[in-house]
Amino acid sequence: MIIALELLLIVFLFICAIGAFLSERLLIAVVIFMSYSLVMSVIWALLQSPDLAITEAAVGAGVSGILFFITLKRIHALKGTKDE
Amino acid sequence: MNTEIGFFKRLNDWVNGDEDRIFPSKNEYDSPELPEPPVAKSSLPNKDILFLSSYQVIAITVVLGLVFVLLYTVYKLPLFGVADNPAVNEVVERYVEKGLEETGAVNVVAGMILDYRAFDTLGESSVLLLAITSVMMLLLRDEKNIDPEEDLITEHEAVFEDQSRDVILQNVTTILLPAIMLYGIYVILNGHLSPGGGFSGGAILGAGLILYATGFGHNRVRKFFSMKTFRALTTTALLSYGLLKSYSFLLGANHLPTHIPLGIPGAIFSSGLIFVLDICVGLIVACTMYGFYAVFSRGEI
Amino acid sequence: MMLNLLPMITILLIGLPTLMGLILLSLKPKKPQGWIMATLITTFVIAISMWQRSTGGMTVVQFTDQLSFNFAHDSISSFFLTLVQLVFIPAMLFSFEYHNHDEKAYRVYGFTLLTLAALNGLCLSNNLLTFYLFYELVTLASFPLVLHTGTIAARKAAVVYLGYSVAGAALVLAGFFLGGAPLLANFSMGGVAVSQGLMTSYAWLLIVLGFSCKAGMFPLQSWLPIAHPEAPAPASALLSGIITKAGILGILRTTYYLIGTDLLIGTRARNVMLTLSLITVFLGSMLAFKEKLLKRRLAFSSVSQLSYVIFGMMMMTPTALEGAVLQVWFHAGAKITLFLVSGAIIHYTHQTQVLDLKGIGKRFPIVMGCFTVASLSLIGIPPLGGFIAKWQLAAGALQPGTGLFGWLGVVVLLISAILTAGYLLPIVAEGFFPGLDYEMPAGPKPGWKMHLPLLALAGFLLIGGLFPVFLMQPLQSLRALLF
Amino acid sequence: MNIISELINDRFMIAAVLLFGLGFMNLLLQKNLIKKIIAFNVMDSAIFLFLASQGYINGRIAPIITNGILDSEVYINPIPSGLVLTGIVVSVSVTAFFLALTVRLYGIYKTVDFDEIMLLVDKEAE
Amino acid sequence: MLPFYYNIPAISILLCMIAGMIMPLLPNGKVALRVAMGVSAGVALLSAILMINIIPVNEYFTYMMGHFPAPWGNELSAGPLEAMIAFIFGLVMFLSLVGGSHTIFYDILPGKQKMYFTMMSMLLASLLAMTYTNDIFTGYVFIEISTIAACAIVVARDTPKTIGSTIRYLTLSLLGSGLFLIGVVLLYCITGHLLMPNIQEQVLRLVSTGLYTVPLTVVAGLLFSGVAIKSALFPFGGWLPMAHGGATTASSAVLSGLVLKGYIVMLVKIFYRVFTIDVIRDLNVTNIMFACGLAGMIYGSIEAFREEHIKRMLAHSSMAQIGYVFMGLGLDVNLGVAAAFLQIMVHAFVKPLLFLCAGRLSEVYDHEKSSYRLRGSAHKDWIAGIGFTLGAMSMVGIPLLGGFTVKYYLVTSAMMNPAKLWPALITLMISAVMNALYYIPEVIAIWTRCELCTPNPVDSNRGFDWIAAPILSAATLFFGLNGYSLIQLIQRGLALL
Repeated sequence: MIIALELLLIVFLFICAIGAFLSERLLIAVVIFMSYSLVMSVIWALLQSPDLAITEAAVGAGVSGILFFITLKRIHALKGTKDE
Repeated sequence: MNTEIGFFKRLNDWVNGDEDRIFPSKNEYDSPELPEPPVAKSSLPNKDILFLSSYQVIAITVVLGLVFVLLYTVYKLPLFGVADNPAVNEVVERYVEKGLEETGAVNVVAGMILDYRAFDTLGESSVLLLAITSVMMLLLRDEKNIDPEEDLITEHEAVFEDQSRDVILQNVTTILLPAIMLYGIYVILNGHLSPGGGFSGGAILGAGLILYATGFGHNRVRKFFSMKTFRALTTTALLSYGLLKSYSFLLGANHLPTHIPLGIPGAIFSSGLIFVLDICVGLIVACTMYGFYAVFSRGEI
Repeated sequence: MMLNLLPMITILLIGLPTLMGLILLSLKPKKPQGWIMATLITTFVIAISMWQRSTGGMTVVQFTDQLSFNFAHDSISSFFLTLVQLVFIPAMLFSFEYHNHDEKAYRVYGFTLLTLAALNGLCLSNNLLTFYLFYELVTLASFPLVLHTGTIAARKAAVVYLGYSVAGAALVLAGFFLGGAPLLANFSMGGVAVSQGLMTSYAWLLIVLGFSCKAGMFPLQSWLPIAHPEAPAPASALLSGIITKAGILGILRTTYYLIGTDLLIGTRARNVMLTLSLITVFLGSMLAFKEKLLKRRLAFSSVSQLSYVIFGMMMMTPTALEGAVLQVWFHAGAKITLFLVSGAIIHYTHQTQVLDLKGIGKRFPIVMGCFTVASLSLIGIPPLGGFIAKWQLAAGALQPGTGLFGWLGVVVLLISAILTAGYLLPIVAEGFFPGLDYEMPAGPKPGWKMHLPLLALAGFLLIGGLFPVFLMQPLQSLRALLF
Repeated sequence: MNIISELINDRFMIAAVLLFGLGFMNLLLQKNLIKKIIAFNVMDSAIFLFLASQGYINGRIAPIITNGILDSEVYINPIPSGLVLTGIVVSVSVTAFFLALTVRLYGIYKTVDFDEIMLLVDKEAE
Repeated sequence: MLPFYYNIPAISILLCMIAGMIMPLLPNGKVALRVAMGVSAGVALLSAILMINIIPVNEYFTYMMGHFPAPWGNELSAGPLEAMIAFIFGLVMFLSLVGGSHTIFYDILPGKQKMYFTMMSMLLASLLAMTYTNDIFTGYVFIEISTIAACAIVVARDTPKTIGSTIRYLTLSLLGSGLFLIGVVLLYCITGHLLMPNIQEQVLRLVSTGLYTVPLTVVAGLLFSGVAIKSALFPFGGWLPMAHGGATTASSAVLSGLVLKGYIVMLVKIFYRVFTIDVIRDLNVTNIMFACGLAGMIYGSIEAFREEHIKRMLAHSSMAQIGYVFMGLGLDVNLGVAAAFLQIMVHAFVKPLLFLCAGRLSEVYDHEKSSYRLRGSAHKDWIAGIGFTLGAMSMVGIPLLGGFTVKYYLVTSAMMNPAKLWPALITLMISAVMNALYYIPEVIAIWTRCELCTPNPVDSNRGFDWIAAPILSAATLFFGLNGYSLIQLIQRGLALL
């Protein structure tokens, strides 16, 4: 049962990673990457390392997400500019 | 600000993302014209694309070879989750069984990274210092880092920030901020007792500050968190961290007692240095994270 | 008492020209001629006073028990040392007039003096490491001479010269490293006869090939015809007259003073060298024969003449060695004369092509007379010096036990002599007998600064041919020691 | 045991290796700097996943001694967690640095395409 | 209570880190420069004391960072070799700061000078830590520190070119770090230790039992390729010329002279103390090193020959010199490794000498760097001219200078391994000729007087930055004269690793 859940999460990981690389708009890519971090933190919670879970949630989804967003704003990629 | 717009109107605007709310036009407030997002200066010539394609082929082959080698290695490695893999040895035993009495930390991981292997962690904190320093080196506004369009936009947003503040965001901030800060402080202070610790707690604190800045504007933050404060706080925390660790390193290496009480395991004020170090790390991380945000968004703190 | 004399002469012979050259390069005095001449004459007197005296070694720096910096003065040293001082004086005197309108002349003088210092160090060095150091220094000091005019062609030529020299030096270094212990020792008569098997002969081959690059032997000869036309005439005279002899000295030292002949006779390496030298003798003469540019023609002739020397050394018979040393002396004299003459012609008529030299003899009779003497000596007509050298070479080649190469060598020498006559005498003939319809163009005439050196060199060739005893006597004692 | 069950058993390590390869390849091939940074983060977290999965042992709990049991048979291996914590900090710092460079380069060249930037930089006079 | 000199490694590392931390509190850049210079000089002094204490008795010791011994806590380990390397790192850092100080204040904005010196101190700390560490994960952390600091000191000059080259540098460094990290992780997975001696006994056990041979090979390959990318070995060296050529003088000197070497020192330490060199030779890693080294020597020389910009030319020649180091390591002979270390030391002095003198010469004509525009600059600044000439001669391999000693020992050790003798010899000679072909015209160019060029007026307040060139030249001469006795010291140090 738990194994099935873990496999599901791994599949999510792959979907997120590939989606982040294939997405047209940078905003979407960043959002997908944040969800990737969240899935990763769940996996670490399952792997009995709560420290990592908390840190990853705070950093991957929190801080680096914010950094990415500000960068996108600075490079005018928030409002519909396509990435070539 | 514009109080004549009723709450439902504003909620409606906010839900279907009216442009004017985000970038007010000139007639509404006397703020400079917003420039168009500039376009790329040049485009890629064709010959380079050919070159790149060969480069791509090489890269893909290299990576595939690497992945196959690693998969084969994994096939050779010990199985997942079995108790008798080489990594489980006397080191782990001592960390788990003696860790409590040697470091006083209930959370073995905290005890390990802050006492057993503290040198790595010292390096890690100085990595943070290096990161924020290099980011400031790149993004602080000065005569070499000037972009009039960017300045125009920033100025525009400053006007916007002062005049049309998003009330929902402000209210949410007012409600959430104390909880966030409290949680961050809790995580920091309980670093040696429960999961988390200085780093994640500091990240939470920093996130709280960032939320406050987005809600109420940098100027409000700068009232109590200026460049001077930032520099003083970061440097002091980092310095005390480094000096304390140097103290314990040198004494420990010379087999001298450090005279730091470990306290009762499980109490808040326990586990000697780890408690203090956690606070230092928390401060460093919080300042660094907010510093990242401020420098990125405005080129100043 | 020789031993405590050695440091002084070393310091004087190397230090004095270095100091003088550096002073010239840094201070750029207006009238340096007197000082330069004083320096040259001093060194000349010292060299003469040391004639044929041999001293023990003098260690300067001791790196390891084997590697050291070591100077000594022996018979071969004095042969080359005296020759160097002897030819530098006329060349320098000549260049005073040649460069009289050149405000950058101080550069030529300075680097010439530095080259002289490096060459003296080369002659005095007592093991291969020291020799290698001064060999590199010779290259570095003579490189700016080729570069002097600063034109595009000159720059190209200079880089080519540098590349060939450094490549040769690298070969020497490789052989030096390969040879190991026997090559680290000090030079000693007859060499250290301890065989390291094949490796020794291959190391020897590498080293000799490297040195022969400086001496312009076949596979690596093509820098000479490129570098000589670009350098100013006195510089190219020194290049092909003396600086090429640095390679000769290196081959001599390695062959007779490090490895020893009895290890090398009959090895494949020696046969390779003999073949290459003979090929070069023939090839050089042929190329010179069909070359139209005067200085290039002379350069090709240097290629062929220097390989006489290499051939003589490779025969490894006493007489051939004598011939080689004599050839070193008389080729130096003759070739420097020829280049100086070409320099005089270029300086006063700006003619570089052979065909434009019609009637030059009527215009500059003394200059062309010296040219004639030098050509005859180069061809090997008695009673001039070149004849004795070639005679000794042939005699040495025909000594018993030399086998096929002896005969082959003599034949090639004869053919090459005929070719030499073929490419030098027409210039003389055209120069003196332009035909009736020739009217002499007016123009400035060379002054005493050009005539005196040429006459001195021609006289030297003549005297050397008439009374060779002052060279033969020491050579007899040398062969007695070497063989 | 047969191959399928082994694959399932080593799921985390295999996933980590594949993600590592994915991140590595995109770090090499992506032209867009932002996506390069995402790729770098994916690569690092894949390595961390590998490390953490090495520390896990079936049926054991996180090494936080709350109920006073001091037996190493009960808890998982704490070392990988510590190493990964350090690693995460490093990777977020590098991310910030990289993003700052991106912002500056955009300010100069108005593009975030790595190859275009490289061409323009090589054309730069200096 | 240990004798004092046991504490020197830890003290010097912590000193640099704390100096880097207090930099932001200092009033201005000049003070920060003085602090950084004092720290690096202090490191050199301490390391000298360490050398004096342990070289005569030939002692190798480990030092625990904290209260816990080997398998549990972090450790440092030091011996004669580490002491020598640390001494050179401190000294050369000091001299580079002294020699480059004037250019630093010209190139870098006043607001950023303190940050620049933070980076420099942290860089020195990371180099020392990489030299002294006894723990591979600490090694990884400090590799990351040095990566960020190195990129930052390149970008500190803040021109478009430096920023662009920095992002290339950073990307490749991240690849290298990733490979190195996964190597460390795999090593931990199969041995269960992070301290070098403990890993070593596990590794020897694994080798004897034949268990996990494949992961062991993969680990060695990953660690090597990670370090190779960061130290610009041939196929991965594309980032080096622009990064080193564009940075300010002191940064280029430190990067080419020290940073590239720090990674190699750590790699050698890992190979000796973790795998033992025999295992590495069985795993054929040394052959790859040898091949890459030879290729790098040729490639770097050719590129430098085609380069016009003088600092980029020097950077290309650094690639070639790194090739020398890896060739020596790949020769499978202990003397070869010693020769590689000698090359590391000599090049650590010669390349900063060349960079500093090139910087000063380029200041003569308004910071022009193309060698054509440098004509005659040596006459305006003859100290730098003589320094550059000496450095170039050492690169060409004139006896009495350091470069010749290195070549001599490289070939001598190559002769002990006939299989690799001829490729090594031929490549060495080719690269020597190429060196001469691009250094000597440069020297001629700087000494050729140029009437048309109008030099800048020499400003009076240059301070003492001329003092660096003579000292570095003296060091080059010292290596040329005493390198032969030094090699024994290096071999004794290697035997202790």
